[in-house]
Formats: sequence, structure tokens, C-alpha cells
Amino acid sequence: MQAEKQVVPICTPDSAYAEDVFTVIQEDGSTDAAKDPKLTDETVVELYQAMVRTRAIDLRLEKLQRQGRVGFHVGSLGEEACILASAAALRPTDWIFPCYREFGALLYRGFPLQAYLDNMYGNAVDQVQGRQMPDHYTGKAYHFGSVSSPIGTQLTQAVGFAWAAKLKAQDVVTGVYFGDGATSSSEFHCAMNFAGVFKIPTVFLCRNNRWAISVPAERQTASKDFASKAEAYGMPGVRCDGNDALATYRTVREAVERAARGEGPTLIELVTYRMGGHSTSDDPRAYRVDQEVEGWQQSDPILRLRTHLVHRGLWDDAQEETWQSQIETELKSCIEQAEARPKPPIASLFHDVLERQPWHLKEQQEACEAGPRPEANHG
Amino acid sequence: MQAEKQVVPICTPDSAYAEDVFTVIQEDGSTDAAKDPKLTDETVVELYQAMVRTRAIDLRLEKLQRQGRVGFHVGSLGEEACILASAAALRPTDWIFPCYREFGALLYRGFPLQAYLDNMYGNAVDQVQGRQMPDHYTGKAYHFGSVSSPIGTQLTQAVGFAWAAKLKAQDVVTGVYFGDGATSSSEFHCAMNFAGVFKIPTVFLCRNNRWAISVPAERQTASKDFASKAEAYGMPGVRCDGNDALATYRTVREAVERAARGEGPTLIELVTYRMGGHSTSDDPRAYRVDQEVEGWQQSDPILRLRTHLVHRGLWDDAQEETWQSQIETELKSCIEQAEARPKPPIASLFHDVLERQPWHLKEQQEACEAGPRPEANHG
Amino acid sequence: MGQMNMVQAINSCLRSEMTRNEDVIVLGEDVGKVGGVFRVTQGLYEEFGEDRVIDTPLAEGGIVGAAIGMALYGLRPVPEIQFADFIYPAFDQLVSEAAKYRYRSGGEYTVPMVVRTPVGGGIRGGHYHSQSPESLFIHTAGLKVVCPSNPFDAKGLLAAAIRDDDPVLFFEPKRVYRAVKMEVPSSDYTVPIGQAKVVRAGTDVTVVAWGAMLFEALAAADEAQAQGEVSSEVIDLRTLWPIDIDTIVESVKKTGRLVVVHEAPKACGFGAEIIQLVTEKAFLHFEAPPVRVTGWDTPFPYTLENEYLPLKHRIVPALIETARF
Amino acid sequence: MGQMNMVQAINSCLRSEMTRNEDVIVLGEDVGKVGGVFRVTQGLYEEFGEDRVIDTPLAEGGIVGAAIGMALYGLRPVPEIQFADFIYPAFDQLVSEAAKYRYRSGGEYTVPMVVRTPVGGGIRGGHYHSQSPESLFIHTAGLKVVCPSNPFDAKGLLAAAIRDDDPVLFFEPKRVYRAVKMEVPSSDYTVPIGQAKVVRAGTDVTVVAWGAMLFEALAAADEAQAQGEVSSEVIDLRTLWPIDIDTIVESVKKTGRLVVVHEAPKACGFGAEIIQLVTEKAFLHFEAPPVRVTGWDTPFPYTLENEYLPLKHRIVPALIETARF
Ligand SMILES: Cc1ncc(C[n+]2csc(CCOP(=O)(O)OP(=O)(O)O)c2C)c(N)n1
Ligand SMILES: Cc1ncc(C[n+]2csc(CCOP(=O)(O)OP(=O)(O)O)c2C)c(N)n1
Ligand SMILES: [Mg+2]
Ligand SMILES: [Mg+2]
Repeated sequence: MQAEKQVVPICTPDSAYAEDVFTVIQEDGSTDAAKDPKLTDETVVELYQAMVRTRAIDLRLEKLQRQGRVGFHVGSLGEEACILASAAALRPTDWIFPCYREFGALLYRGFPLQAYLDNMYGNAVDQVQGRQMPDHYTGKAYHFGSVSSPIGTQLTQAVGFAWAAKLKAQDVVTGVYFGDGATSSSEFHCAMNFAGVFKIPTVFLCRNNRWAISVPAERQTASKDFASKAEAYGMPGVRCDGNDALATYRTVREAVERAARGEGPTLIELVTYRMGGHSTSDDPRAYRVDQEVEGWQQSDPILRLRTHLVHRGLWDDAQEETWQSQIETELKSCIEQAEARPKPPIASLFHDVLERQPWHLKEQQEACEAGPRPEANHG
Repeated sequence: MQAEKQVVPICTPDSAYAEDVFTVIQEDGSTDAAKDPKLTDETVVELYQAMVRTRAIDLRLEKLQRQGRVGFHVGSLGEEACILASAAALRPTDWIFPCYREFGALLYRGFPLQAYLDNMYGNAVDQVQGRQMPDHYTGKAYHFGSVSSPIGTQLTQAVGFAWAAKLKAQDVVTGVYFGDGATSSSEFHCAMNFAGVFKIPTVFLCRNNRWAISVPAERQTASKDFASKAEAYGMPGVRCDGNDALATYRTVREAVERAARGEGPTLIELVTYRMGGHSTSDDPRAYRVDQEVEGWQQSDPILRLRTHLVHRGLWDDAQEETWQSQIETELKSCIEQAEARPKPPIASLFHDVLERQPWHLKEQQEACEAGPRPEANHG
Repeated sequence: MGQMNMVQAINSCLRSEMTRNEDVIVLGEDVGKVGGVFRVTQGLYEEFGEDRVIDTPLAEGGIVGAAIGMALYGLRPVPEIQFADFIYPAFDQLVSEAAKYRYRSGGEYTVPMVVRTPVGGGIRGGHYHSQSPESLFIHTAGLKVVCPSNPFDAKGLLAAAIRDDDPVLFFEPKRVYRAVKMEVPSSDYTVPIGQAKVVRAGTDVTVVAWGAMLFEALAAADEAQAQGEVSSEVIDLRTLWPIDIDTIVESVKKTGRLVVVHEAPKACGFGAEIIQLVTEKAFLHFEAPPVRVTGWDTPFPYTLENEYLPLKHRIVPALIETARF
Repeated sequence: MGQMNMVQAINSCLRSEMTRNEDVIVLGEDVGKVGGVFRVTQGLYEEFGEDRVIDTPLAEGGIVGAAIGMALYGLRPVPEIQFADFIYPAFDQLVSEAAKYRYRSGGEYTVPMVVRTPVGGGIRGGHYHSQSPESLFIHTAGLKVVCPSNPFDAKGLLAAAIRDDDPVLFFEPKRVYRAVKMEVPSSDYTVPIGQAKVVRAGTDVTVVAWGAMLFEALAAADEAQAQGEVSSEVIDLRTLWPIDIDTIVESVKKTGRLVVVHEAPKACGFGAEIIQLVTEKAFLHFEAPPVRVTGWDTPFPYTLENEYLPLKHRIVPALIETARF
């Protein structure tokens, strides 16, 4: 990476994305004062560092998966601004309902990297006891939900959660992440509709990364964009440059404040791009051209924020190097730990189905524990 | 009913419905030439007659239900224009996917009243063999679907049906009926979205009758109206006076033509009012004020079209009387027939589950036929 | 104390639970002003206000999804699904989410929610107002399933369900709603989840039933006694899952015979499961093949509904034949 | 003829059915350009074009609802649900609509649709990429349910399903997708729906299995023979519903013993139904209690997946114990 002043183009959208996207960071790293969220030096550096860390973790996990050391990973390459800056804009008292690409947001809130890696390895220390696939973490203490795979289900839950807070007159906003594909789901419709009717303090964070596995955004909807779907539910919709950390921060923050004031939900379309495969199971070359990827790489969200930092004199090559090597050290140690830990015990299979273990699961646990072992277990 | 010239106000909407509704019939029965669909005398009289007939049947069925002779009825009082004029505007080659209030549309297409009443009585002659509740008819020969109770399920099916026709390059449009409440369903979202993306020749006929059982329209959505939901799916949305038969005809016809030209779907909000209870099981006085009902009664869709007929010199009291008595005669005979007919045989329970009766249903049929009879059967 | 039917008993329970704990809220289609299409929530809107008795848009997935979110927050939502037949739009939220939250989060999150919904036939509802989908939810690990047969149990079980920290499907036999009256305390009490009840002692054959069919089983037991001198022990299951297997096994060990009655279709219905659980624990005690008397493997019909339901006329011969096997 | 794995066999079937009948169309998420996440539909988009191999928006309810509409029109749609775990948003359309159309319309309308979806564990998919929801659909009158265990049957059964006039749930055991190769004719043929197959003859105990567990049952049969001199007769069910009960009953009449193996949770799983059907027809032939070897009554786990699945190590003792009972 070059720390010299450079020009990073504003997100290079194809024609479908060309209009009216809210942008703050200019090509040279400067900002439009009227739009700038005016983050402190500390906050903006922290945000940048979190984005860099998220990417480093992503890249490492992809490698571990290829080496067969981790079973699966679903990453956020290219979506670091839209994920981290939105997380930063939510207040610590607000709750995040994740899709599955937001481990960066969880870590941003202080969730230990070690705990995240224990989840990736599904070991005995994993909070979810190796019961779920990698990247299906949970972080209640961090005001962060529980990842599940079915697309969209978190949306109505995020609305119900914020609704509960509203009924209790507690100042809680929920921020819920989902993809462009998820806007086609039933859950999106139910969640947006309920949120609109009951003026629920939920901020809908649509990561429009252009792809739903192999299906392009224009196959999800004939509407002119995703933000404009808000009108059908009587709420405002905003299109925001999701590769621009400052634009994302500002847009999300305003929606959070609006929600907290009791003015109801907002739909935010964060225009970004999934630079990697859908997950480690996917090879995107089967359905999209390199050119498209290369185009978006030029407005890499990390480069864009870095240009801004450099413009403000807050970051240089030396700092970058130190930070990268700090991340490497931390990652190395956490991976070692996670790999050294044993698998969860058999008993873990049979608990937490219900609050108290019913007789049939007690019997099944006994049978399983007593029985012969399978030839091979994963892990 | 008065056949003298009278003033019938244009649908008396409360404030929520006040704006931009497409209307053709003026208070004095005249029309705005630019908007008038210019129906022939014959067509408009036929349409009026069908509306009157529909109402007479509704009223009789309500009575029969109160007398315990029919199990249930879900009627269309006040919605005759929106149902009949839309059915009239669809071409005979187009297919209707009904909600559950559209027996009038089925009869308009020539389905025998006798067959409808056999369905109401669930007797042995009923096409569906008394398997479903009253008002769950089917009319394939009339290009009319099969009524089921779950809200919204017909919507995606109507889209799939029209899509199939489109794939086969056959000139078929589907018209699908649903209520304001149904716009909250998952099915509405899926259907509108698929129709938009694939430019399916479906006309979405939203009977906004203001109520979903006891839930008012403003509890279904925070959007300014239902028509404007179309934008989220990249299709046009139209608000039309659903108590104005000519406005409805014109609006639906244009959408049908548009669909047939390959220009895709249209959402039509037909602004009307459910003048009766939700069904014979409902007492609307528990949740709405008489004033509201009375207000809407003044723009009764039948009165409005009649005023237009009188204005055109096409209808008078004598004709009305003859027509009413014709309906009565027909109804009386059909009811007598339907009541005289036996219940379906036990065998009818065990067929049509699958194409060929599998062994277990054969055994179950034998057991049922051989077994003792229950103390009482309905019917 | 006073005579109540099941509608009144459930209403009384909701009222007392909502008074006891302001985290209890009710939501669903038509539950507010009109008090539900069966009037089970009548008066709650007036008493607790529109924030706690919420008429929702017409979307079961939204109702249950939002209720799960409320439960995650710490409320105790009691969503109503107007008819069990309309629970399918919420199926994903129930099966993929409510049932799995505790397990998948390692116990971090729980969903203390009670989904109330009327089940069963007997009101001339045809395909879509008559279904009994309990086995779909019993098959789904992580849910409790309850179905009371009478007003007293309905009130006590619903109170227990609302205070329970697991998601509960609370099936209300609509045929019983107004058909049975009994003494029900106006004070609050619970009937524990997970306990069946022997409601008629007998020696020749064990009959397991629940909900509306319990009364058919009882009537059949009387008739089998009169007609064939067969002594039937009738068990009201009350909680379907987790099942109180001990009570059933104990009875079968005594009678050696088992008949299970349910309205749902036979194939993969709960009857097969109950019988196989008993087989696993007491096979050698069977003196006759265990028998199911159930709805047929067809959609639920309208006109011939009484031919479809496993009413007394079909239970009596099953009892006599099993006893005489 | 040629060696094919199951992915290739299903692909070959789709290709030949689409060639044979232009009313056959494929739709679903990612089925087009990329050929499905398991590559089952690979090449079809290029061969038949985007009108007949349709990438849809992300909405299973929309996919199945639209497919039903297409089938009503007269097409033979073959929607793909990416994983059976994601079929629940389409549950209402399947259970309330597809299953009931013929019955509720008095035979006027039919839904010749085949819903293809991968089922089962063995790919480290955790809760949501491993489920086997067959019993939910067997419980629903009006659906056929098929689950082949090998490439030859997969091709033949899928062809039969596509030509069938009833809605068919076609469950593809993803663990088998690329694990087994065998000779599969490149020409088209059908394997009739509703016929099980005895794939290993034996005298001591009958084992019923399907899909991926068939291979575990076979391996267990060999091991039980070697370890305990138990002779197992293994039946590959192939069609789950309507079930070929005769083949099973005939076998049980010979062996007197029955073990059913399935991946789905035990409670209200298909195992209980199969056993009770045999009980109803051949109770007196049981020389030992019939036994289930199934997934546990928990969500499907990740790390300990092989402890969850009813693999050989759990089937062998069941065979030996049952035989020695
Ligand atoms: C209900 C459901 N259907 C299908 C899938 C399989 N699936 C997983 S991710 C995905 C695409 C999601 O795309 P999008 O919403 O745009 O999110 P992104 O992955 O781009 O962040 C699909 C189809 C699923 N997880 N859940
Ligand atoms: C999925 C589902 N949920 C609930 C019901 C019960 N129900 C029947 S009609 C109705 C209201 C429908 O309102 P709307 O869509 O406005 O149609 P209208 O009756 O006014 O014509 C409800 C809630 C149902 N039939 N299906
Ligand atoms: Mg995406
Ligand atoms: Mg309405």
C-alpha cells in the first residue's frame, strides 16, 4: 500500500448506480464540509484501523479455509466501510442484528478476536459450542444478535426488539444488516411494513453489494434502486455511498438520531461491492467479469478512507506497517489457541434445546455418550 | 330504489382517500368524455344487471345463513362495481385469480348460478364435492381459479400462470383480486416483485375496501396509499374509484392492454368500501361507526351506475322490477335444487388427493365406508 | 371461582398474566378492538391499551418475527394466529428461529413467547379453518407444544406457558371453546407443562387423547364399557411435547393395550410417535397391537367433516377390538 | 451409458426431460449461469436459454408460488430450493396450495411440479444446510415425496416425477452428490414412483433406509454380519410417500425384526410412521421391538455432526441387538 497522496475515485458504479448517491470523501481525500460528519481524529483512525483489521482477518480466514483448517468463511472484502462505519455510527446502547458478513462490526464493539476464532473453529470454548457453522457467532454482551443462515429472518426480529424497547420507553435503536438479495424476501416486506406502521426505531442497513451469490441486483427488483422501496412503507429511504466510510457514518447517524427522536425507521441503501466470492464455497468467475471487479477495486473503501486520513495528516506508512504487524501477531496467537482447543463435549449436543433438559434428551445423551464413536469427527 | 334522476355523490372518502382517485361518473350520471370508456349500451346494461344480481344473491345468502340453511357466506356488498367492472374489462381469454369475494365475477363469465349454489351447499353435485367451505368455488372452464382461504396465495400463482403464457407466447393476461389487508402478506411482495422483474402480464386488482376484518387500512401500511406501492417494484400504480364502474372498467382495460402489449404488470388500487360485515361470522358494529357506513352508502356503486344508465336513458323502474323478479325466480329455483340434492358420498373424501388413489387411501376409504356412522353430519 | 368456558378461562388468564407482569403483551390480527375472531382477547384492549394489545398488519411472519424480537428484548409476547391453518407464513420464524435461538446461541438468547392459535375441526371450517398441525412442531426440536382440553387446564397451562422461558405453541381446541363450562378460579394458578393426567381410570385399554378429542375418547370409553364391558383408562395428554411418557407407559404396563386418538392426518401424525415411544419402553407389555384413530390422510373436508373426525363412533370399535384382541 | 455421479445423473435427466418436453422449465436461486450452488443445473442455461432456466429473486415463496401458477397453466416447472433448510418460506404454498389444489377443486386443477432440493448432513453445514424435513411433507396429504440414494435411481425417479401429474418433493441427498459413481444410461428412462427396492437380501432383520443413510445401512449390514453373524435385509425406500408398504411388510414377515434409519430428528420423524404401518399390518410377526436409529431431537450440529448422524457405528449395534432380542 502506498501512503503517498493519491487519487481514489469515488465508487465507480455502473450506470445503474450512477445517480444521487450521498458521498463525502472526494477523490483527493478532502471532504465537503457541509456533508462531513466531523469525526474526531481518534474516531476516524479507530474506524480505519478496524477496517484494515477486518480485511486482514478476512484474508487470513480465506487462507485457512483453503488449507482445510477452517470449514467455511463468509467475508466482507470491499464492504468494510459500509459495515464498520455503520457500526460506528450506532450508539453503544443500540443493538445490531447481523446478516452474516458483519464479524467486523462485532469486533468493533470489543468482542475478543479469540472468541471469534473459537467460533470459526467450533471448539469447546466457542460460545455456541460448535453447534453452528463458522461465522454464526452471537454477542449479547456487545448488544449484537445471533447469526443464522436463513436470509432475512433477522429483519422482523430487529423490528420487534426495537418495538419492545419503545414500549418500555427505553432509548434503544436497532440497526439491522441485510443484502440486496434479502430485499426480495418475505421478511423484508414484513419488517419494513411493521416498522412503518408502528414507527419503530429501526435503521435498515441494506448492503447493496450488487450480488446475491450469482444473481445480480437487477434480477432482484425492477425498482430504480433499493432506497426507493422505502416509500411503499411510508418511511424515508437514502442512497449512500457504502464505500465511503464518512458518508456511511453520517447517513446512519442521522437515521439513528431520527429513530431515537421517535420519528421512526429509515431504509439506507449502502452502495458497495462484494469484491470476493459469496463465501469460500463460491467462485465468482463463473458469473461475473474481472473488469467489473477491477473497476470497484479502484474505489476500495479502505483506500478511500486512508486517502482522507493522509489528507488530514493522521496516517502514514509506518503506522500502517505497525498496525498490520500488530494484527498479524494477534491473529497468529488467536489461531494457535483456537486450533489447540478441544472439540466440544458430546453433552453439548443435548443441552440448550429447551431451558431444562427433558427426559428424552437425557436418554439420548446417555445413549450417545455410551455408544460407539463414529469413525471420524470433523475438526 | 328511485329511478328518477338523482344526485349520487362520488365515493365519499374520508381524508385518507381524498386525493387523485380516477373517477368517470359524475354526480348527475354524466361522464367526462375524455375518461369515459365508451361502453356500448348493451355492455353497460349487462354490467349493471350483473351488479344488481350479485347484490341480490349476496342478500339472499346472508339470509340463508341466518336461517341456518347455508353454513357461511363472504359477500361483496358495496364492492360490486370494482368486482364486476374489472371482470368485464378482462378479456374472456384472460384468467381470473380470485380472492374470495368474487363470485360475481365468476357468474359474470357465465358460470351457472346453480353450480354456485351447489358449492354454497357443498352437495353431491358441487364441483368440489363439499370438500371446501361455502364460497370456495372453482371455474376452470370459465378461466377462473380455485378459491382458497389463506390470504395472498393466489397472487404469486397468478404471476406464474401469466408467466407461463408469456413463455409460450400466448396472449393471456391474469387479473388477480386481493384486499387491502393482503398487501401486508408475503405473497403480495413476492408476486409484485417477480412480476416487476420478469415483466409479467398480470393486473393486480387491490380491492381497498378499507377493512381487513376489524383492522383499518391505515393499520396495514404507512404508505400514503396502496397504489404507490407499485414503485417499489418498478411498475405503474393507479388509484381508481372502485365504486365507479366506468372508471374501474377503463383503468383495468388499459392495464390489460398494456400487459398484452408486453409492457408488464400494473397495480390498481380500487378504492371502495365493504358495506357489510367481513363475512356472515362478523359483526362490524364492534369496530366501526355507523356514520362511516352511511357515508359510503351514499355513493353506492349500483346507484352510481344506475344514475349513469338513467342519464343515458337505458334504464327505468319497470326494467329494474323485471330484472329483480327474474333474479328472484332464478334464485328460488336454484336454492331449491341445491337443497334437495344429497350430500357427497363418503368416497368423495378419499379421491383427488393424488391422481391415482394410493393404497393407504383405499384402505382408509374402505374402513370409513364399512365403519359405523357418526351421530350427525352437517348439511 | 365461577363457571367459565374455555374462551373465558383463556381471557381470564391473559388478563391476570398481563396484570401480574407488564412485559406480557398480546399481538395479532383483530386481537384489539374486536377482541379476536373468537373473542378470546375481548376487553384486553380496553383494559391494557393499544400498546399492549396490538392489532397488526395481516402477516403472520411479521407477527411471529416481531414477537421473537420482543422476546429477545425481554418481553413475554403472546402472539395470536387467527387459525392454526394460517401459521404457515410464520413457519420459517418458528422452525428456523424461535426453536433454535437458545441452542444456536449457546444459551445466550432465549425466546419466551407463547403462540396461541385455535386448532381442530368441528366448526364447519373446511380445509383452512380446521387443521391440527401439532406434529410439525413436535418434529422441530426446541419448541414446547401444549393443547388443553378444558377451561381449567387452559387457564393454568397458558399461565405456565407465559411464565416459561421457552417458546410454546399453545393450541386451543376451538370446538371446545364454548362447549364446556366448569369451575375456574378467578385467581391465578398454573398447571405444569409436561404432565399428562389420567382422567378416567380403567384396566383393559389405555386411550391417549387431547384437546377436543378427549371428550370423544371419554364418551367412547363409557360406550365401550356399556356395549362391550371394556374398561378404558383415558389419559388427557395436555402437554404434547415434551411428552409425559411415564404416565402413558405406566398405564400401558397395566392395560397392555394402547389406542391414540387425534384429529390430524394419520401419516406422520403424533399418534405414531406416541406408540413408538411406548414400544421403546414397554414393547413386551403389549397384549394387542397399538392402534391409531385419527383424521384421514386427506385435506380436512367440509360437508362430511364428521366422517373425517375420529369421533366416538370410530373410537368405540377400536377400544372393543383392541381389548378383545 | 457411462459412469455418472448423482449430480451428473440429475443434470442428465433435466437435460433429457427438457429436450423431450418444452413445457419443462427450471427456476430458482442461482440455477442459471452458475448452474446451482451444487452445479446440478450446470449447462442448462446455455442449452435452453434464460426463459427456461430462470434465476429468480431470493424468495422461496415466490419461486414455489410462481411455479404452482406455471403448473396450473400446463407447464411442468422444476423449481430448485437451494437447501431443504430454506424451504420454509415456501411452506405455505406447498402445504396450503400445491398439496390441496386437486382435492379442493374436485380434480379441476392439478399441479405437476417437482420441487428439487438437497437434503441431509455430511457436508459440515450446521443447523441450516443439513436438514431432512421429509416428515413435514409426508404429513401433508396431497404431496409425493421421493429421495433417491444413487445416480441411477436419481435420474429415473426424477424423470418419473417430472412426468407425474402430482406435486413431488424431490429430496437429493447432498452427501451422495459426488460420492457415488455408477453406470447411468444417457438415454431416458424412469424408475417408478412408489416402489422400494430390496438392495441386500437377509433373513434376520429388516433395515429400511433411504438417501445417504442407505450406504450406512449397507455398511452396517456387512459389519453386523462379520461381527455378529446377523443377516440383514436392506430396503432402499426410494419413494417415501406414498410408501411401498408391501415390500417392507413382506420382509418383516420373513425376518420378524425391523430397524428404520433416518437423519431427521426422531420425534415425529418418518421412522415412527413406518414402524406403526408395519405394526398395523404385521404386529404378530414382530419377534423383537422395532427400532429407530435417527438424528437426535436437537438442531443439526456442526462440529459433532458425525455424532448426530445415524451412521454405521450406531446402526450396527441396533442390528445385532434387534437380531439377538
Ligand atoms: C431463505 C434462504 N434462501 C437461500 C439462502 C442461500 N443463500 C445464502 S446467501 C444468499 C444470497 C444473499 O444475497 P444478499 O442478500 O445480497 O447478501 P450478500 O450475500 O450479498 O451479502 C443465498 C441465496 C439462504 N441462506 N436463505
Ligand atoms: C394467511 C391468513 N391469515 C389470516 C386469515 C384470516 N382472514 C381472513 S380474511 C382476513 C382479512 C382480509 O382483509 P383484506 O385483504 O382487506 O380483504 P377483504 O376481506 O377486505 O376483502 C383475514 C385476516 C387468512 N384467511 N389467511
Ligand atoms: Mg448482495
Ligand atoms: Mg379489505
